[in-house]
Amino acid sequence: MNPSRRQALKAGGSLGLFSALVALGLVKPGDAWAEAWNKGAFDAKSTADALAALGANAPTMVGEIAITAPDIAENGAVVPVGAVSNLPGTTQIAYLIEKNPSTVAAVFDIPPGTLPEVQTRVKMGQTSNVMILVKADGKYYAAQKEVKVTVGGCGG
Amino acid sequence: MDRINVSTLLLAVLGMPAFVVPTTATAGDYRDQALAMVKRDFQAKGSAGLDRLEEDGLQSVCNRTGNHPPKEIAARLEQDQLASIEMPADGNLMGDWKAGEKLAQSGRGFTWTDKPGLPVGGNCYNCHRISPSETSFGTVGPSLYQFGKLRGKGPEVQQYVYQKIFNAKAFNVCSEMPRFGHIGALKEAQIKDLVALLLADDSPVNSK
Amino acid sequence: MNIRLILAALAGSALAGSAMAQTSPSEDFQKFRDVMEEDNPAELFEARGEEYWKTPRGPKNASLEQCDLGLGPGVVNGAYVQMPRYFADVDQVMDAERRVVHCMVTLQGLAFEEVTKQPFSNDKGTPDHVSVVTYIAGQSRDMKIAPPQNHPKERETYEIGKEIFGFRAGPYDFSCSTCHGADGRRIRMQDLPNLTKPEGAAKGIIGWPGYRMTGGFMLTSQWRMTDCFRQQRFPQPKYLSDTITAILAYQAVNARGQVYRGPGIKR
Amino acid sequence: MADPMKIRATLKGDTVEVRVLMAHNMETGARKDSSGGLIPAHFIQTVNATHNGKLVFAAQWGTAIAKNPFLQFKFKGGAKGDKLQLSWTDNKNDSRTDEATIA
Repeated sequence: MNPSRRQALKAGGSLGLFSALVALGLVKPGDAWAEAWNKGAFDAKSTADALAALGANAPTMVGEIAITAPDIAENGAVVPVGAVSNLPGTTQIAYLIEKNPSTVAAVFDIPPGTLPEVQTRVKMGQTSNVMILVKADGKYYAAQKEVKVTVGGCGG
Repeated sequence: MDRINVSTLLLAVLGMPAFVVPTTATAGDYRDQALAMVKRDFQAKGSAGLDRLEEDGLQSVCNRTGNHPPKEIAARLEQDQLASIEMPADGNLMGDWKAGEKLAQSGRGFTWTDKPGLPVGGNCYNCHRISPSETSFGTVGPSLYQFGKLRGKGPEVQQYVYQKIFNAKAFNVCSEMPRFGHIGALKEAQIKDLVALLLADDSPVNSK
Repeated sequence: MNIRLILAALAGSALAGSAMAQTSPSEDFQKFRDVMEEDNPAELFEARGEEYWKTPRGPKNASLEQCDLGLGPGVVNGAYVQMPRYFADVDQVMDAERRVVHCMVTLQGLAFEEVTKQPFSNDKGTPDHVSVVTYIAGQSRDMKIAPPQNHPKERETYEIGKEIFGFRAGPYDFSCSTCHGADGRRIRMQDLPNLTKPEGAAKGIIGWPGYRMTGGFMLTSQWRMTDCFRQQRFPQPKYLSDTITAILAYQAVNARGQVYRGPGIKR
Repeated sequence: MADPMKIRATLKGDTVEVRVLMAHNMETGARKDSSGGLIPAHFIQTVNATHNGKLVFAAQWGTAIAKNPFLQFKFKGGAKGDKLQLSWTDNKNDSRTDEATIA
C-alpha cells in the first residue's frame, strides 16, 4: 500500500467516511489511488532538476497549453494560475515556478473522464516564469508565461 | 509659528461679520463634541503622541472654515507662513536630483509603526507623478513631470520650489500638501535635492 | 467569469498564454481581484464565524443566538447593512464589530479585555470575534446599505463623524478628507474613494471585512479606520471607540442605497 | 481539527465543475515568527476527489500553494444529487474529508 493511500485510510478512519465507504463497497481496496507525494520533485531547486525528478527531461514547448495568469500580480502571496491542455491523452498537469525556492508548486493527475484543466492559486517570491508541464500519451509538453510580481502600495 | 499672532487672527476670523460657518448653526457644537471625542478616544503610540491632536493655529482656521477661510485671513496667514521660511544661507538651492529621487520614493516616517525621529521620506510619489520611469504614482497633487521644462529653472523658480516644499501653506493656506520644512521633517539639503529633482536639466523629470 | 472566457478563447486558438492582450496594471489587478472574489477564502471565515455564533461557550455557556444586532435577538439577515445604529440597552450607537464584542461579553460572560486582547487579525490568525463579524457581514450580501438615522443619537453620531472626517491635525496637516474628500484620487496605485459621495462611500464599506491576501486573514472596518489614522500620522484610536463608530456611521449614511456585496478581498 | 472545506460542485451540461476552498495555513517553512525563529513547514501535500468510489482528481502540492488554498477542476459522468468526496492530507499527517452534493 502506498503512503498516500495509507494516509487517506487513516484520515477516513478518524472521520468514519472512508471506512464507511469501504464497508459499503463504494471504495474497493484495489482502486487506483493518487500517486504518493513526489518528494524528489518538490525538493527540486531548479527547473532542470524539477523536470528530471518528474521524468520530463526535455519537454516540447507547444501552443496547445493555455495558461491563465496575470501579467502583473498585485500580490505574490496569491497568484491565480489556470491551465488548460488541448493535447489528447493528457494525464498530468504540473506547475513549475522557476524563481521560487522550490520549483514545483503542484502536480495534478487527470484520470480518464476528467477535463485536462485546473485552476489554483500559488505563491510567488518574485517575478518569474510560470511553466505548465503536461504529460499526454506518455510524452511531456510545456508552455510558459512570465508573471511580474510588484511590491505595490504606499510607503505609509 | 507665532501662536499669539494666530490666536488674534482666529478671533478676527470668528468675529468677522462676513464670516459664515459653512454648515448648520449647530456645526460648532458638533465640532466641539468631535474634538472632545477624539481627545477621549486616542492613545499615544510609538512616536505618535497625543500632542498631535492639538491643532496649530493654521490647522484650526482651516478646520473651522472647511478649508476656505475668508480671503483677507488667508492672505495674512500665507504671509506669516512665507515669512517663517528659512532659506539656505549659502544661496544655493539646487542639490543632487538622484538623492532627491530616492527621497521622493520613500513614504516612511511619523506613523506609529515607523522608527521614531528623522530621517523621514519625502512622500512625493504618494501624491505626484514625477520621474516618468516610476509608474506607481499618486494623483492627490498635480503631475510634476516636465516641471523644469515647463517652468524654467531660473532663480525665481528655484526659490518658489524650495519655499513650496518647505511650506506649501505659504502659497495656499489650506493646501493639502504637508509643510515639510516648517515642521522639520525635511532638512535643507534634502529640500535642495528635491528642487534639483524637479528642475535639473539631467533629472529624468525633464528628460526628452 | 473573466477567467473562463479567457481560457475558452485561448483554448480555441493556438496561442500560448504569453500572447494574452496587454492591459494596464490596475485593470489587471481588478480582473484578478474579481476572479478572487468568486471564490473568496473569506467564506471559510464566514463558516467559522457561523459556527461560533451557534455554539455555546464562555462562562455562561451561551451561544450568540440571542444577540440583538438591531433587528431583534438572533436576527442576522440584513443586520450588517443597517449598522451603525442606536441600541437602547446601552444607550449608544454601535457598529457591527462593537456590537458583536458587546454580545460576547454580556451573553457569554467573556471579559472585554480577554475578547479584545488581540483586536485585529495578524499572522497568528483571525480572532473569533472577527470571524463572527465576517459571518454577519456575509448575511447582508447583495443588500442595500441602510443605516437608520431615526434616533437623535444616530443623527448626532453622523454629524460628529463628519467633523472628525474633516479634522486636520498632526505633523502633515492630514484629515480623512485629504485623501478621501474628492473624486479620482490615488495614493501611488491605490485608488482613494471619495467617501463624501454615495458611490465612493460604498467603496469604503464594500469589501470589508476583507480577506487580506498577504497573510491570509480577515480585516474589518475597525481595522481599516485604525490604519487610516496611522497613515494620517495620528495617534492610535482605541479599539471599538466612539470615534471609529462615528467615522463608520458617516460613511455608512453617505453610502445609503448602495448595494453591499459581502466580505471582500484585499491586497 | 481543521475547519471544513467549502465545496461547490455544479453540473453544467455533462460536466461537473468543482470549486473548493480549504482552510489551511500552508506554511512554507521559510517564514520567521516575531521572535525570529523559523515557523516549521506545514502544508497540504495531497488532495483526492472521488465520485461514486472512483478517483476523479488528485493533486500533489508543495509549499508554493497559497494559504487557504483554492482548487478548481472539472469531470464528466456526474449527475445532480450525486455525492462527491474530497480529502486532503498535510505533511504533519493532519487530514480532512468533506462531502458535497452535486447541484
